[in-house]
Amino acid sequence: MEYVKTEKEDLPDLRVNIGALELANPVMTASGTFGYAREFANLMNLHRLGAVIVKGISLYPREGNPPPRIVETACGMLNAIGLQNVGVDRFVSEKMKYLAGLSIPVIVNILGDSVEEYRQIAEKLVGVDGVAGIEVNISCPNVKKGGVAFGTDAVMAAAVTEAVKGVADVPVMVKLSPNVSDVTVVARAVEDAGADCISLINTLIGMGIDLKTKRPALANIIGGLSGPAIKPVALRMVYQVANAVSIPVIGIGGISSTEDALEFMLAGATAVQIGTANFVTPRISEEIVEGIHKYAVAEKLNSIRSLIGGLITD
Amino acid sequence: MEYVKTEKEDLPDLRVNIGALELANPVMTASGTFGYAREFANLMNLHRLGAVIVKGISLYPREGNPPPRIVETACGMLNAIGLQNVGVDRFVSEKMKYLAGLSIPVIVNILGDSVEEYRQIAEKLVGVDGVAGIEVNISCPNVKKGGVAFGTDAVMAAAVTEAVKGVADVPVMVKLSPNVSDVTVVARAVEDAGADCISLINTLIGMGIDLKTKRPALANIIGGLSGPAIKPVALRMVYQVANAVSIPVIGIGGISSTEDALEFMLAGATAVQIGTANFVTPRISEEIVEGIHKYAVAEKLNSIRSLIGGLITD
Amino acid sequence: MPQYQEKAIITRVEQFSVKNFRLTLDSPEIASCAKPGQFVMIRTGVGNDPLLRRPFSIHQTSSNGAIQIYFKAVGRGTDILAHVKKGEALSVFGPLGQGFKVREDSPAVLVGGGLGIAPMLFLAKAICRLKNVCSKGLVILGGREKNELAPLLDDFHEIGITLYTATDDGSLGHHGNVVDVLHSIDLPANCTIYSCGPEPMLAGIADLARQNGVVCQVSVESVMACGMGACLGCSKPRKDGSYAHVCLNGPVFNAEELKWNT
Amino acid sequence: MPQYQEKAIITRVEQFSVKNFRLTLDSPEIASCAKPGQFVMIRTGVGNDPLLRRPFSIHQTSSNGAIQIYFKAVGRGTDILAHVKKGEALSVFGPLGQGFKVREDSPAVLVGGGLGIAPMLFLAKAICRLKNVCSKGLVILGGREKNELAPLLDDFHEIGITLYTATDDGSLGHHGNVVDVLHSIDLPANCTIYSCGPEPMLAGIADLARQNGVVCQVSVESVMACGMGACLGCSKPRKDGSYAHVCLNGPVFNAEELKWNT
Ligand SMILES: Cc1cc2nc3c(=O)[nH]c(=O)nc-3n(C[C@H](O)[C@H](O)[C@H](O)COP(=O)(O)OP(=O)(O)OC[C@H]3O[C@@H](n4cnc5c(N)ncnc54)[C@H](O)[C@@H]3O)c2cc1C
Ligand SMILES: Cc1cc2nc3c(=O)[nH]c(=O)nc-3n(C[C@H](O)[C@H](O)[C@H](O)COP(=O)(O)OP(=O)(O)OC[C@H]3O[C@@H](n4cnc5c(N)ncnc54)[C@H](O)[C@@H]3O)c2cc1C
Ligand SMILES: Cc1cc2nc3c(=O)[nH]c(=O)nc-3n(C[C@H](O)[C@H](O)[C@H](O)COP(=O)(O)O)c2cc1C
Ligand SMILES: Cc1cc2nc3c(=O)[nH]c(=O)nc-3n(C[C@H](O)[C@H](O)[C@H](O)COP(=O)(O)O)c2cc1C
Ligand code: FES
Ligand code: FES
Repeated sequence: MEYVKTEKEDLPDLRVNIGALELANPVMTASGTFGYAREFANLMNLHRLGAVIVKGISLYPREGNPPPRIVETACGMLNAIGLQNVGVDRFVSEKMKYLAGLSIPVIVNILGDSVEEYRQIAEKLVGVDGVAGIEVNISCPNVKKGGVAFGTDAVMAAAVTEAVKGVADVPVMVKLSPNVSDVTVVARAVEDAGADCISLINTLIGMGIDLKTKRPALANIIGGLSGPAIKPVALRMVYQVANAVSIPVIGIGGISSTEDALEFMLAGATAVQIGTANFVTPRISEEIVEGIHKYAVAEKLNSIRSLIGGLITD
Repeated sequence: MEYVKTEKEDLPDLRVNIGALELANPVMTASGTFGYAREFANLMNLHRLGAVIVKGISLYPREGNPPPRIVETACGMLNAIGLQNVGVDRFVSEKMKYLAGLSIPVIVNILGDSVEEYRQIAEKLVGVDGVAGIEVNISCPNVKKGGVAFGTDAVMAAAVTEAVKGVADVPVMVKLSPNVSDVTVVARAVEDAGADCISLINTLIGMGIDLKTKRPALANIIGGLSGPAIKPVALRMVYQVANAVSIPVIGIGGISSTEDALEFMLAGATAVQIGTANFVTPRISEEIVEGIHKYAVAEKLNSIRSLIGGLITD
Repeated sequence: MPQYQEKAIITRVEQFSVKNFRLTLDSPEIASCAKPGQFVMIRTGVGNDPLLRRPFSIHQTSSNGAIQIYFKAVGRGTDILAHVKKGEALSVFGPLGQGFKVREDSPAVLVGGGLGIAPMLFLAKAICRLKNVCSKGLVILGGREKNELAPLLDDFHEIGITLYTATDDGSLGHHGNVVDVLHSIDLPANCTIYSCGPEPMLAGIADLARQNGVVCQVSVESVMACGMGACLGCSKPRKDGSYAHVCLNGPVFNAEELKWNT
Repeated sequence: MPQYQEKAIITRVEQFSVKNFRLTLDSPEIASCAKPGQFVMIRTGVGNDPLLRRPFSIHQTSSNGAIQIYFKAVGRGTDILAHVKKGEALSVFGPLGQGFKVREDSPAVLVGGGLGIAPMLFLAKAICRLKNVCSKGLVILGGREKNELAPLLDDFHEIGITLYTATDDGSLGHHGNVVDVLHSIDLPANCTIYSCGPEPMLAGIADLARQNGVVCQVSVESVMACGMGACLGCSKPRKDGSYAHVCLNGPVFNAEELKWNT
C-alpha cells in the first residue's frame, strides 16, 4: 500500500516515524472517537490526517453497555460504551474495504479478554489489506473482565505485547492506562516485550451521580474520563514515559487545539491522537494539521521533528 | 474544648461523626486552600463550618517552591506550592491561638519526610489547645522526598499511620493519594493500621507547558491538579473506598456546590472538604452549609446521615 | 448525506414564555438540505464548559437560508442559549440523523407534546405539499399551558391543516394531554402517526397505534456526545435486544422497532 | 481589613483601542473602603472555564459607589471581559492587598507604563489631596502608542498634577519609554517614586531610584489563584531569599525588598 506522502523537499517537513510506519504528519484520531472514519468523510479531507485509529475491535461482536453510556463533566465527559463493536471478522469483511481505500495509514485498536484473545485478533489482521498498524488497548476501563487488569499490571501488559508482536506483520503500538501508580514501570515492560511504540493516555476511571434520582449517571456506574479536564495528567505521563523509554511515544488526552498538540510534542510525543475534541468540533483533526503546518512555517522549522522532547527544563 | 453544636432537637440534624469527633455539619475546608482560616474571617461566619483543616505543617519551616507555583487548566488548576509553612513549632506558638478561639474543630494537616518525622510532628501537637484532629498527608505530590512514596505504597502508608496513631491524643484522618492503581489497597492498609478515618482525594499529578517559552508552566515541572476537572475521579475513588473500609470516609475533589457535596455523601462520604472552590468563591464553604440545610429541609430528612452511601445501584 | 459545521449568525430571538425560546439562525448550507425530523448540534458556550454540543430538532427552514430551533431552558447549556443576542454567532453542526419518512397516500397525524412540538412545524409544512396526506391529516399539539403553544399556532394555521390543542392546565384547547385527544378522535383510515415528545407520551401513542393497526413514527431523545455516529454513546434498546443509535438510526424510529418501558 | 464578594452591575463600558477597555462597576462596599494600589479579583465566565478569578488594579473609585478597572484583553479571561455589556453583572471580590503608602511631605513621582497606568489615576487623586506631595509632584505615563494614553489624559489633567507622556512609537509625548523620561528630568528633592508596569520597567526604575537615593514603591504582578493569602501561589522572591506573597504583602512593595532579575 502506498500513501500520499509529503516529499522531503516540501518544507516544513511534517513527517514523523512511529516504528517502521511513516506518517505524513503527527495527527491521528483516537480510537472510539472517530468511528470507522467514514462518518467524517463528508466533513473533512480524511487524506490530510497522519493516520486514523478505528474503534476498538474484539474477537467476538459486543453489544456494549445499556444507556446512559455518556455523561458530561466539568471540561470533560465520562463514557462507558462497553466496547460495542462488530467483532474482528465482520470488521475485516465490512469495514476494512472502505478504510483500505484511504490513502492514509489505518491503525486497528484491539481489545481482548485474555492474552490468547489478543493474539487471535492480531492473527486475524495479518495480511489484511489496509491495516498499517495495531494499537493494543490494555487500558479500557469499561469491560469488567480483562481490560483494567492488563493495563495496571506490568507483567500482564508485557505478556499481551509479546503475544501480539509474535503474530503481527505491522508495527504494534501499546496503549497505556493512566490509572496506575507509576506509568513508567508498565511502559518499560511493554518496551522490553517488543512494542514498536507506546500511546497514552487512555481514560481516567471516573464516576458521575445524578442527585435527583440518587443513581449513578452511567448505567455501568464507572466510566472513562476524557477531554480537556485530563490534559494535565496526560501531559505529565507522556513526559515521564518519553523520558523512560526509547521507542516513540504518542500523546493522547484532552488535545483540542494546535497548541495542545504542540505541547505534547514538546513533552516528548512523536505524534498525537485527537479524541473527545472530535465530538465538539468534528473538523478539529484536520484543523490541527493545518495549525501545525502554520506553526512550523511561522517558526521556520525545517522539520516538526525538531520539536519532539524539546521542553526546556534547566 | 466545647463547640457550638446543633442540638438533637434541631431538625434537620446536620451532625456527622468522624471517629470520636462530632461535626455540626459535614462541611470542612481542605488543607492548603483555606490558609489558617483567619484569612476568611471577615468574609464569612467561620463558626458555621463543620471543621477547618489548616495548611500542611512540616517538622521544620519550608520556604516552598520558586514561582510560578500555580497555573490554570481546563476547569482546574495545577499547584506546586511546595508546602511552604512555618513549621510545627511556630505553627503551635503563632497560629494555634487564633484557631483555638474558634468554636469549631480545627484539624491539623501534617507532612513528614520520614515515618519518624510524622511521629515527631504528631507528638508536638499532643495536648495543644484547639487541635481537634490530625490529617496525615501521605499524598502531597510536590515534595521530592517522601510525599509520593508514602501515599502509593500500602506498607509505608500503614507505617506512617501507626506512628502517628501511637502518639496522637486526637482522631487521626489519613489523606490518600489518587495516583495509585488501586486506592482500596492503601485504604485497607491504613484502616488496619488504626486510622480513625480516611480522606480522599489529594491532587492528581499533572503538568503544564508554556508553548511560547517552551518551558514547564510550573517551576517545579509537575504539580497537583485540583478543581472541578477531577471531581469524577474523586467520586469514583470515594465510592470504592467507602465500599472497602468500615471507618468514615471524607470526600474531597472538585466540590464547588451543594449538589457536588451531596453526591459525595451518596457515594459514601460521611463529610466533605472544599478545596479549590474557596479560591473561586471565597464564601462557598458557608454557602454549601446553607445549601445542605435547605436540601435537608426540602427533602424532609431528619438527619443528613441518612444520605451517606445512599446511592441506588440495583 | 452532506453535513456542515457552520458559524451561524443569530438573526432573531423570540421568547415565548419564561423558559421557552425560538432562535432564527442564518445557516444556508444546513437549511438547503435539512429534512423534517433531522436535528443540529449546537455549541452553547465559548470555553470548555459546557464541553459538548447540544442537540436540537430543526423547527423550520426557510428558502432564504435560515433555520430555526425551538427550545426550553432546562440546564446549563440551554440557559446559556436563552441569553444569546441577535447578531451573535453560534457554531451549528448538521443536519443530522434520519428524519421522518413521509408516507405518500397515507393521511398524516402529527402529534407533538412539550418540546416535541419543535420538529412538527417543519414536518407539517413538508407534508402539506402532498395533497392527500394533508387534507385528511391533522396536527395535535400539547403543552403544559397556553403560553407554550399559543405563539406557534399562527404558523400552523397558515399551513391549513386541521389543528387540535391540549394543555395540562386547560388554559388552551383540550384539558389534558395529546394522548387523550388521540383517543377521542377518529383516526383517518390508513393514517400514519408522526410523533415527538416525552417518552411516556410516545409509549402511549405507540400503544394506541398498535391497537389501531396504524404505522407510527416516533422521534426520541438520548444524551449525545457527537450526534453523528462516532461515539456510540446514544444507544437505545431495540425490541430485539440490540441497541440502536439515536443520532444515526434515528432520532425518528418506527415505534415497533424500539423497546418501550411500560 | 474588610473584604467583600459583590455582584457588581456594569454601568459603563469604554473601549479605548482594539484591546484596551475601561469598565465602571457599581460596587458600593468595595468603593467605600478601597485604597490606591489595591486590587480586585473578578470572575470572567459563568461556567468552570476559565475557573479562577482574574486580578485587576482599582483604577478609580467614586463617591457614588462605583469602581473602575482599566484592562487589556490578553487572553481567555480578559477576552470575555472585553465582551461584557452594560447592565450585566460581574462577581467582584475585594479590595485586596497592600496599596501604596503615600508619604506625606515627600513629592510624589508617579510612573505608570502600559497597563501599569491603571492604579495611577486612583493614586494621583489621593495624593493630590495632600498639597506638598502634589504641587512638586509629577506623573509619567507610558504606552505603546497614543491610543493607549490619550483617552486617560483628561482625567489626569483634571487633577492638576504635572504630566509627562511617552510612547514607544512617538505618537504622543516623548518617543521612548518612561524610564528615559525619568532619566531626562530632575527628580524633585526627597521625592518618592510610585510605579507600576512591566517587570523590566520596574527594574529600571528601582535601579534609578537606588542611584538617586530616593524611596521607590513598585506594584508588581504574579499569577494568582485566591488573591487573599489562602493558596500561597503568588510567591515573589525577596532579596533575602525568602518569598513574599504578592496578594498579601503586595502588590505594592518597597523596591528594595524584592529581588530584581537584571
Ligand atoms: C435529537 C434530539 C432533539 C432535540 N430537540 C430539542 C428541541 O427541539 N428543543 C428542546 O428544547 N430540546 C430538544 N432536545 C433536548 C435538548 O437537547 C436538551 O434539553 C439539552 O441538551 C439540555 O442541555 P442543558 O445543558 O440545558 O441541560 P443539562 O444541564 O445537560 O441537563 C439538564 C437536564 O436536562 C436533561 N437532559 C440533558 N440532555 C438531554 C437530552 N439530550 N435529552 C433529554 N433530556 C436531557 C438532563 O438529564 C438534566 O435533567 C433534543 C434532544 C435530542 C436528542
Ligand atoms: C495585582 C494585579 C493587578 C493587575 N491589574 C491589572 C490591570 O489593572 N489591568 C490589566 O489589564 N491587567 C492587570 N493585571 C494583569 C491581569 O490580571 C492579567 O492580564 C489577566 O489575569 C490575564 O487573564 P487572561 O485570562 O486574559 O489571560 P490568560 O489566558 O490567563 O493568559 C494570557 C497571557 O497573559 C499572561 N498572564 C496571565 N495572568 C497574568 C498575570 N496575573 N499577570 C501578568 N500576566 C499574566 C499569561 O502568562 C499569558 O501569556 C493585574 C495583575 C495583578 C497580579
Ligand atoms: C466515547 C469514547 C470511546 C472510546 N473508545 C475507545 C476504544 O474503543 N479503544 C481505546 O483504546 N480507547 C477508547 N477511548 C479512549 C480514547 O481513544 C482516548 O484515549 C481518550 O478519550 C483520551 O483522549 P481525549 O481526552 O482526547 O478524548 C474512547 C474514548 C471515548 C470518549
Ligand atoms: C494551592 C493548594 C495547596 C494545597 N496544599 C495542601 C496541603 O498542604 N496538604 C494537603 O493535604 N493537601 C493540600 N492540597 C490539596 C487539597 O487539600 C485537596 O485535596 C485537593 O485540592 C482536591 O480538592 P479540590 O479539587 O476541592 O481542590 C492543596 C491544594 C491546593 C489547590
Ligand atoms: S451521539 Fe455519538 S454516536 Fe450518537
Ligand atoms: S494569590 Fe493566593 S496567596 Fe496570593
